[in-house]
Amino acid sequence: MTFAERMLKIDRRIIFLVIGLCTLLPLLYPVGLPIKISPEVRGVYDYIESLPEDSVFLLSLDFDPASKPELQPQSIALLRHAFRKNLRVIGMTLWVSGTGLADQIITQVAKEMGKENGKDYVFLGWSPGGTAVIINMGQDLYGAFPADYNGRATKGLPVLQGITNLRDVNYVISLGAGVPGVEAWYVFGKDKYKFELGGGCTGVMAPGLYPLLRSGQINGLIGGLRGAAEYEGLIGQKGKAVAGMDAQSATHLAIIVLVIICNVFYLSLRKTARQQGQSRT
Amino acid sequence: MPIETIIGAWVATGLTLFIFSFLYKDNPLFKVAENLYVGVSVGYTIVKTYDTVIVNLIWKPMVDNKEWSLLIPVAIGLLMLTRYVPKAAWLSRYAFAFIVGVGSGLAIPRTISSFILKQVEDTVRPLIMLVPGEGVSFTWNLLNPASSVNTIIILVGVSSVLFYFFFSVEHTGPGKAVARTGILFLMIAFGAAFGYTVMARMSLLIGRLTDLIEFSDASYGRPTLWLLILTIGALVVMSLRSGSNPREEK
Amino acid sequence: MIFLRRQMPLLITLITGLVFAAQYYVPHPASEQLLTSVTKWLQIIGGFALILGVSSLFHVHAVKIRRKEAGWGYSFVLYAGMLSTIVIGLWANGKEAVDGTMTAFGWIYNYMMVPLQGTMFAILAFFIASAAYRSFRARSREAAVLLVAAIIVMMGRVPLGEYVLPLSGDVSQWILNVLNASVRRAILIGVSLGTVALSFKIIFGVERSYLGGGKE
Amino acid sequence: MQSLLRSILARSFAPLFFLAACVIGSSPSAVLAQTPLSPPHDVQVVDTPSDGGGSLTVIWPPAPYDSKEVRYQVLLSDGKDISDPSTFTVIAEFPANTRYISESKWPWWTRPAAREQHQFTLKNGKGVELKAGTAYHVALAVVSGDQRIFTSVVQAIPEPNWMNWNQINNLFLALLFGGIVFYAINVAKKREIFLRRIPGLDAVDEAIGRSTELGKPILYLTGAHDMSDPSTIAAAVILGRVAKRAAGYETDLLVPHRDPITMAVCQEITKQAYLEAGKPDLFKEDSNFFITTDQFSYTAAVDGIMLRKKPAANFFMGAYFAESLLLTETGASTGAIQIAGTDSDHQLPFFVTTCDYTLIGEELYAASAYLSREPIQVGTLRGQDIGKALILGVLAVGTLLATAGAILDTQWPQVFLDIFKDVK
Repeated sequence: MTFAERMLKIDRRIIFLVIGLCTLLPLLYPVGLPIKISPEVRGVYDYIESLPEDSVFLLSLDFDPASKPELQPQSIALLRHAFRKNLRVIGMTLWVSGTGLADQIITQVAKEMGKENGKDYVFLGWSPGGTAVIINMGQDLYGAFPADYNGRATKGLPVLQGITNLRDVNYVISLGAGVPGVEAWYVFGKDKYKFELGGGCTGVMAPGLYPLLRSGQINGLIGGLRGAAEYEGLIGQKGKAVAGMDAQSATHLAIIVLVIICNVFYLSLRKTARQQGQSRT
Repeated sequence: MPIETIIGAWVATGLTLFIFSFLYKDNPLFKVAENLYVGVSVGYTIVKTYDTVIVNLIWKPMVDNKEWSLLIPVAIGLLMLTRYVPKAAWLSRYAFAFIVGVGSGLAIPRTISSFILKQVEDTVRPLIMLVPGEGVSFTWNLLNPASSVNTIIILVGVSSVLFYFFFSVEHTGPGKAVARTGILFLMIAFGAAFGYTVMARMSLLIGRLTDLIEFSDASYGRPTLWLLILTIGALVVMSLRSGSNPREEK
Repeated sequence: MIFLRRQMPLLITLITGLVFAAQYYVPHPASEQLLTSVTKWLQIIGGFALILGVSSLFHVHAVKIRRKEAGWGYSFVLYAGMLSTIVIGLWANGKEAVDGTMTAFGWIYNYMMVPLQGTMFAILAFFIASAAYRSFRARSREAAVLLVAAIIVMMGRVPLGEYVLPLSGDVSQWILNVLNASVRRAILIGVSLGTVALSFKIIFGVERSYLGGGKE
Repeated sequence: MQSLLRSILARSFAPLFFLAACVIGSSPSAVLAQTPLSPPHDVQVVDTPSDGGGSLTVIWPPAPYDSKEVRYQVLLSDGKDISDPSTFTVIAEFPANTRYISESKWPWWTRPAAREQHQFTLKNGKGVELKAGTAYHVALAVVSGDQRIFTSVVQAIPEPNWMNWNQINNLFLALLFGGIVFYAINVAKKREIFLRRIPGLDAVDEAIGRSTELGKPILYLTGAHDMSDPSTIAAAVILGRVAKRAAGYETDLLVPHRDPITMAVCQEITKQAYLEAGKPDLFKEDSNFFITTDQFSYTAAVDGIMLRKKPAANFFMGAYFAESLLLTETGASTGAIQIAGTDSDHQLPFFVTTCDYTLIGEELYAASAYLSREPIQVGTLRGQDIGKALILGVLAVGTLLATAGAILDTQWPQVFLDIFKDVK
């Protein structure tokens, strides 16, 4: 077996080790490279920036703990921005296993910004049915969520004053890790109830949402940890996402180098194979 | 620091390391953690469903607002559960028929308007722009997705990929060229998705490692360190044992 | 009897399907009221469907334990995890936190469910790297195209990549915004046609596999 | 008829107004400060068509003074004094050169007046509450500097409607496409329909052949979903083909399942395949087996099978999620030939990179229809093809017309383009 062959069949656990180290070292010794802002993320930021005080902002945290590292920083940055702009914030989730996480995120940011539950914001919790929940909220918000996460009746809450359904909501952002997520909020929500919609999602989902972004069905897209880092940069409050970007840089470069090495070996092998083939005939 | 936080840190660290041990190979530690995961998440779903559906959506509206019509969905839901009674299992079909019927009905017009009309509408654009006062012009700016050159590229991409998934004609002659263009576009999109996904997966790892770093702190009693040693020790012992086991398959 | 078992469900699908497809085009308050009620029902039925989904798991593992099949001990772990979560959860009224203080249910969620689920998916980070190393080879023209697109997007998405190769940011933006968007759009249109076709087939009883078991 | 006449009149007079404005001076507002304004004389207030009631639409002709310095106000009576517009509440105020019908989304078939006319829709919310069946009084005011003049008061009643005519194109396309699909299924029942051969199927045969040469088993997965998902059905159909070949070559087949019902169905299919291959004695009941419904337990178990039994060919058909890479990466490490087929587009990149051949998206259905020749499957595929052909046609014709419209600066191409727009 030649050196190239041996390198191509390397035990994958060695690669696992390289990746582990490339993630760990920058986390322990951060560098802090600058991050450029993309127009997709700016779309969301600018729209929230343009909303007048007391506008209604609905954030649907449609993810579970598996996507926490990507979508928690996004939700924190968005909530900080919305609270800073004194918007009325409605939080909810369509993913049952994300309920506890969503509650934690909202409570934590609200506390940090000195906001009061019921007056400045409300967390509606989770309800089953996925897309049916969106339609029902579009028809009658109080039918879909008769009580909030804490069991208080939603009717009569000061933060929900003047809101009967999704038509009265100014801006909805769905932070989606899969189905139901951003697409469902368009098809079963915005299509009929005509609120403005923005999207945030994991890196896996992001490429699939570009057609909706192009056609204006969503007015901005925050994609993965990079998107979260950009948003943290925009609101000038750096958090977990910016901190993680160095590790991202290291692992990405490591993978790129691995791919290039692999191809060099592969092409050199193919070349020798071809030469041998020629000499034999 | 409260005692439950410290215990929590130890439990979380232990479970995290057990699952990571799968990277070495499938082993009992991983299996315990994994089955616990399934059990806990199923339990969590059941509790949340009870709290939301039975308490908030059924009981309270019926008792407080006398919404007796809610008994209809309850009946449909119960019909669904007849699946477990072999003799009455056919009754569950009524429930599925209802859900699937409503779901299909809701889907047809919404899919057409959101994903067919909207997408076609945005693809059909004039290839040249009419700038007021300057007349028609062809814009070359690649970075502006709405520029003329990008409009053409999008049109070519959409058409060729649609054609690639066309099964009624053989891909020969000019069709072959179009289908090949389609496959090249597809490969670029897959490559881009792969590249983007790398970041998604790495983020997950970063998230877990951040927790492990936090839990290596002395205030928690350094669970990361001790449990790491323990996990590796257990793996070594287990591999030694199975190594001496003659029944091991080749 | 056969009518009740076979035709009746198909009739229900036909009627509900047609009514709710038509509802979209009818703005009258009566039709809106119908939609409001039925979506509320669907939420409740969705809860029962969840129970149905998890209970099959319940059953499978119960059988494993009873028959003492290989690895039944793990099923036991699963059961213990599930039952204790349910008991503690009901005791805490299904709340992870009350006024910002964590309940026992919240503890299980934060220190067991979150790390377990998070780590399960974090394993993928290692696998994607090894897949990139071992499978990303320029075997053909198509594979080469895929490889180059992936590398550019990887470069363009991280700050270090943009620092080393400043053009990569803009190029990856263009790939995502134009090339990727056009492909995804075509796929979306194709999939939507498929969805509409399937919905029509379901409504008119041509496709009935959802009723469970093709045979009676 | 009347509205048609009015629209023709408005269309022919609009340029005149424009000319007049130009003649008066380059900056109309400078002149307007001195000349008294005349209010729009032909204000119409109608029930907004195609809605659920609770909305009125105000339409009025453009005026020569339309510019951003002059403003229109929409006034609604609170019911006390319906004759004096100055007591009415101001609902909206906007520059006089905005709110033209041409800016609104109405398609040509529901447009209430000519494109040059102004329009404003009074809706519920923000201090307005319109009830269906009640009469309301609406007026307009023109404001320029400190001048404020009123139009006459118009009465209108909002009514709920039974049809949203703006969406009639959606209904038309739904019926058209539904009709095409059923027509194609009917044709397929009567005669053979041509389907092109999917190249991936050759790869399937090749992989089975190689397994036989090496004397190793074949591993076949049917995906994460149950039998109600089209991708699982397709996976089961292709399993029939693979099982038949495997029976012919007397190669072992392993089919681990995630869904008990799918397992039962696949067992039948496998049995049938062995029967057709003339080797019913070789069929093993336990070649199809159930593991667990959980994503990662299943994945870990299948990975274990791959590492222990080292199958020479792995097939991944059906729907997959994050587990795809864990499966194919392990499969690749054992050196198996891997063939995938899935419609889960988010996982396709991983299958494409790690497998030797991948049936992409609808190719999976096509492969299954090609193999089964079942009229419903073949007909649906043909129906979808016709749908795609129609869309390709619309893209081509639409782009040509839109470009022509841009070059000639005309509106008539909209007659076609509006049909393929989502206008609500």
